[in-house]
Amino acid sequence: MEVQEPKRRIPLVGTVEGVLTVFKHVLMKPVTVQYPEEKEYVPERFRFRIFLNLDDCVGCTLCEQVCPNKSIKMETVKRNNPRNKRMIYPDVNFGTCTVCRNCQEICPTDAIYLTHVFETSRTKNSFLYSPEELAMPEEEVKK
Amino acid sequence: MSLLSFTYGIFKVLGYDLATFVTFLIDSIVFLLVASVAVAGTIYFFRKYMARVQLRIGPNRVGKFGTLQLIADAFKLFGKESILPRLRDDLPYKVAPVLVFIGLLVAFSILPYGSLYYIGDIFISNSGVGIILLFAVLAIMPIGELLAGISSHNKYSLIGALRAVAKDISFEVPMMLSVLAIVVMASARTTNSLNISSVVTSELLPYGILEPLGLFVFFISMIARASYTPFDMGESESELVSGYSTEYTGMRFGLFYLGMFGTILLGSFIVSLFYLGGYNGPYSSDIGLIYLLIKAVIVVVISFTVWLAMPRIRIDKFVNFGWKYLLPISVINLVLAGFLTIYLGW
Amino acid sequence: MEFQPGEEKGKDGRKIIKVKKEDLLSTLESLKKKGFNHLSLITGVDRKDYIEVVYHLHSFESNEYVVVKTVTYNSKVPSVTHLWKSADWDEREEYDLMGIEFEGHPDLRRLFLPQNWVGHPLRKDYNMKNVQYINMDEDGEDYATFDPGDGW
Amino acid sequence: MSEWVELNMGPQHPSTHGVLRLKIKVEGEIVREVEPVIGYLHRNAEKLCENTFFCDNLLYFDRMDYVGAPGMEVGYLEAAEKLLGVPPPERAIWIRTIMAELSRIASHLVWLGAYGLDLGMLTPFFYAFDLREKIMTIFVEASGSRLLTNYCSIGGVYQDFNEKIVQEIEDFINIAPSKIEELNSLFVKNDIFISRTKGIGYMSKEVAIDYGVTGPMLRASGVEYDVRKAEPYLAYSKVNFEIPVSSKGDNLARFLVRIEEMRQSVKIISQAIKKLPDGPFFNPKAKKSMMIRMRGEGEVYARTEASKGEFGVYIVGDGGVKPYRVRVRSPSLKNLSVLREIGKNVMIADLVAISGTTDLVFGEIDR
Amino acid sequence: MKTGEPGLITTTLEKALEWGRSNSIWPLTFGLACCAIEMMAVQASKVDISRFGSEIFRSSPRQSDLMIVAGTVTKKMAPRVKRLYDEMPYPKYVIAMGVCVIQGGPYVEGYSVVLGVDRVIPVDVYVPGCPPTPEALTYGIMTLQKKIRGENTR
Repeated sequence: MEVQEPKRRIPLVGTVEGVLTVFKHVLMKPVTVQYPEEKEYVPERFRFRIFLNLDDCVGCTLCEQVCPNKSIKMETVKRNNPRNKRMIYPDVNFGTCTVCRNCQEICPTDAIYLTHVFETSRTKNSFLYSPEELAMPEEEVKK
Repeated sequence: MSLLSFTYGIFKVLGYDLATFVTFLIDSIVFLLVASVAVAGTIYFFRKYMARVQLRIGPNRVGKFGTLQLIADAFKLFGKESILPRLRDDLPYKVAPVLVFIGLLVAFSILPYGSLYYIGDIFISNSGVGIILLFAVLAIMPIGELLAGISSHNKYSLIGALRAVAKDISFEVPMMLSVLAIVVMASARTTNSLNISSVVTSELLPYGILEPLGLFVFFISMIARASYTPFDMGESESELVSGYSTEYTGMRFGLFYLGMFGTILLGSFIVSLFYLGGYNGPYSSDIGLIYLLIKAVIVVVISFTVWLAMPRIRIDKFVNFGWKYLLPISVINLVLAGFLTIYLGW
Repeated sequence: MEFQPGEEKGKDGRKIIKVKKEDLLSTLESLKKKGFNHLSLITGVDRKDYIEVVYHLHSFESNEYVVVKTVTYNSKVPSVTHLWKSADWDEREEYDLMGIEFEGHPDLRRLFLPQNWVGHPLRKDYNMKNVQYINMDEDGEDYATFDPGDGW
Repeated sequence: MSEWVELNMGPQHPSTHGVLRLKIKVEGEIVREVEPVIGYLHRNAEKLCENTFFCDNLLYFDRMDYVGAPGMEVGYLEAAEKLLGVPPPERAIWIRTIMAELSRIASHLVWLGAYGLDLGMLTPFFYAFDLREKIMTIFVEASGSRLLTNYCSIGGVYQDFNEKIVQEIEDFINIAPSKIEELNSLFVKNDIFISRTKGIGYMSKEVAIDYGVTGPMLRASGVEYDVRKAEPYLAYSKVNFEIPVSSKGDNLARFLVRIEEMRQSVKIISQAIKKLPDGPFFNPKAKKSMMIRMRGEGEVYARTEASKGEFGVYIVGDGGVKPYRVRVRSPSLKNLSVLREIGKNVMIADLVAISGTTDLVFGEIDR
Repeated sequence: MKTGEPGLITTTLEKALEWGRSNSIWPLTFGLACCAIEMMAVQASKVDISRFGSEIFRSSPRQSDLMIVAGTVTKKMAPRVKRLYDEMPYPKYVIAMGVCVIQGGPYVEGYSVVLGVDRVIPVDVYVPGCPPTPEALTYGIMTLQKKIRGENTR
């Protein structure tokens, strides 16, 4: 299919039409969602920060293996959990985590999962979250 | 009655010499402040208008509706480090932004702004050769741009300055010719056809209706003078980073920035004075200032919409356009104006 | 596995022509004459003791696809820039990352990495532990400095 | 003989769309020589792919053409699934078709907005991004991520389309044609835009073929070639669409071809969403626990029509869980290399306009 | 009042400057990779960074206050990033956007990637994510505003 070039018209007419098309948008409603005040609807599958359910984790190290950029390392935490005999839990380095959700996919007990929390900015380059911190809400994680 | 005599009336008790001095001093300061605020208001209006055209909201965090945004910008620009290029030409580099801004302010002070109830006619200088003075002052600004571009010792700045000059040369002549047509038309009705206020007062039917060609040429020239899209080849952001102002920081850049928007405001004042009937309005002549402001705002809105909707023209095409189209059109316009004036007596 | 010249069909159904390095240019020339005017891709595969060079050719007229394969033991292959201009950057890239020297290339410089980068990263024996710094000289051109210590 | 001035555009320059560096020699305003310098975003994707599982490699492909990530995923999976022997089920094929076409529109919209900025038009950028935001909503609804979706996975897709996604895609189909029309009219009606693009940056058919140019740039030079027709993959043989071609070969032709491609993509999506079959969306052979155990041997080359052109992936496997060698044929690299030819003897402003129509994405060029 | 203590006028001026700086952050048009598209989305209508007075993206480093390092910094690019940072006038701020810039992200094992832009230039705010959503970057800019005003930040 050959694309057609626009027909030659009287000079300036089309230009004025274009200017009017732009001007027309003044009357339309802005589409802006004012972020901090107005919270937008977040889709169910939206994924950002990783959370960990300490009680469900069985320490199988599958998430460590599947993580493509080695953001997940297993760490020993002294904690009374009968299902996790080896007492190893994942810690996540958010400085390299690409939220690819492979860990969530492969986790046999759904202990590690991604959530909607995205307000994770820091003024320091310290993003290594220990297993306990992974279970905390974002506001309480202070470094 | 005028602004000057109004102020003089207030300070009459001080005696003639002192009162005259104080009058001019106070009027100048007030005028400077008003002009700066008006230019800042234009920038704020542009940012809000641009946001609305682009389905956004625009600045709204500082003050009600973001009205203090420009003050925040000014504070920031004042507080910025001033970086001077090592290989600059010192004097021109420092003078250039000031030239642009001063030229703008002087041009503002030449225009008449109509009258308002008690104050009377508002003007600072009502020179007998106002039109010549106005365009002489307007011709200072490109010198500032050229100096800025050459003295920065930056290739982008240099190309930007050369483009700006090429652009200026190609629209100055048509612009002057179309203004000359105004003078020709006004000369039939007023004895002092070089005085801006008498030209505007004689303009009972707006000259824009009598000389649509002149309006077209002049409007395009004003866009080119203010150098925004489609004629912003001098500082074309996507090609030359920032053109002649690439190397400027802080308040020096702020002066260029103010100068650009100030020229838009000035241009819309001049267009509405010369072509849209200025402060002449249908009812009372006491609110001439309001008429003028309304017309100026309309022209400003048109200018901004053109800015936001147009791509940038190529410099050689613009030079062609200037010499091959604008110049003949303005000559035809001049001839037509003479014809209308002499034979039809309009 | 010994390299044998000949034809075969690949896993994806494409015709693969295996040629010796000496016959490469003549094969490609004759293919170009047959209408394969689009050189899609040049690939080097490091098989540890030799390097496989794979050419993907395509003809717009007959919509045919053919893969030409050759091997080189001294990482030198004749350049095909005179046949297809698109080979220019492909060969530079393969020289940069794989270390194949294309003999007769007009301007064989590194494409992605700085000019004096040490080693060719896509080789299997490239040591990823060696850290190289990059700096700029006065003209704004990059040069690499080799540093086995900790780096960026 | 006047002197040529060397001018260095980039790597940080508003018109270079990322980190392109153009070393140009100008004579006054006229560009006499262009030498693109690339590699400022060389992120070693090909090397890293060799050290990662087949399933994880999608990560690096997402980040190649980041403005249209699903299109890249499709390209990789075409090759990887042949190598691993896990073909996707019918429903996944159709879902991937929809995602690939959406990503083509998203990519062209980014290009359209950026091209407006290149020419100095401030506003179309915002309208284009406004429309693109609708696609991003679909992406985030389907995959959970806006830009780098990581949606397709080996043997199918990550999660099924639900009612809401189908509804949003239908909404998008309803509004998209009128919005595209409006965007198009903002450009082509404008006399200055026509003067900036018509007859500028002419590329002949022979030059295009010689330099290996593909995609919209090739079609704008008069070669009616599209991998979707020439070697159909996914569900493209089962939908009706046309290949836009132009014989003019200038900036305007490239512009119009891309606009027309967006329209055709909307057409494909509207057909695909009607034909979307029921059934599984995942090949059971590639289930979760198999993710890191899939092995592949042999070599496979698969090519797809990404938004920039022919995107080829060549994977060599040695029977391990990781690929032995991955080679990517990036369309933008070839499209950029022709700039040396068509960017000569034009003005600086035209160079910007020409490099705008090549639609560069550096994640894909430098990899 | 002892010498050396800031006086009333100085503190007021300082406060005013901080207020101005925090509300008028002009970013540099500097996109490196994937995150640049989200940076453009921040500028676009849906999120609209202009509400915070930051919509003026200056393309000359001389006129910008904020450098959003959006995308992987490779070793070839790092000297340029440094040079651009040096060209910016004080006070200048840097936001590291995306995990590539923070610690290398998915390319952490690559041979030509700088593992964190803070090895080249000082960084004020780190915004993790790959890429961070426009809202997340807006949150980062708000964090930077808080930092400029001297409020508590994490």
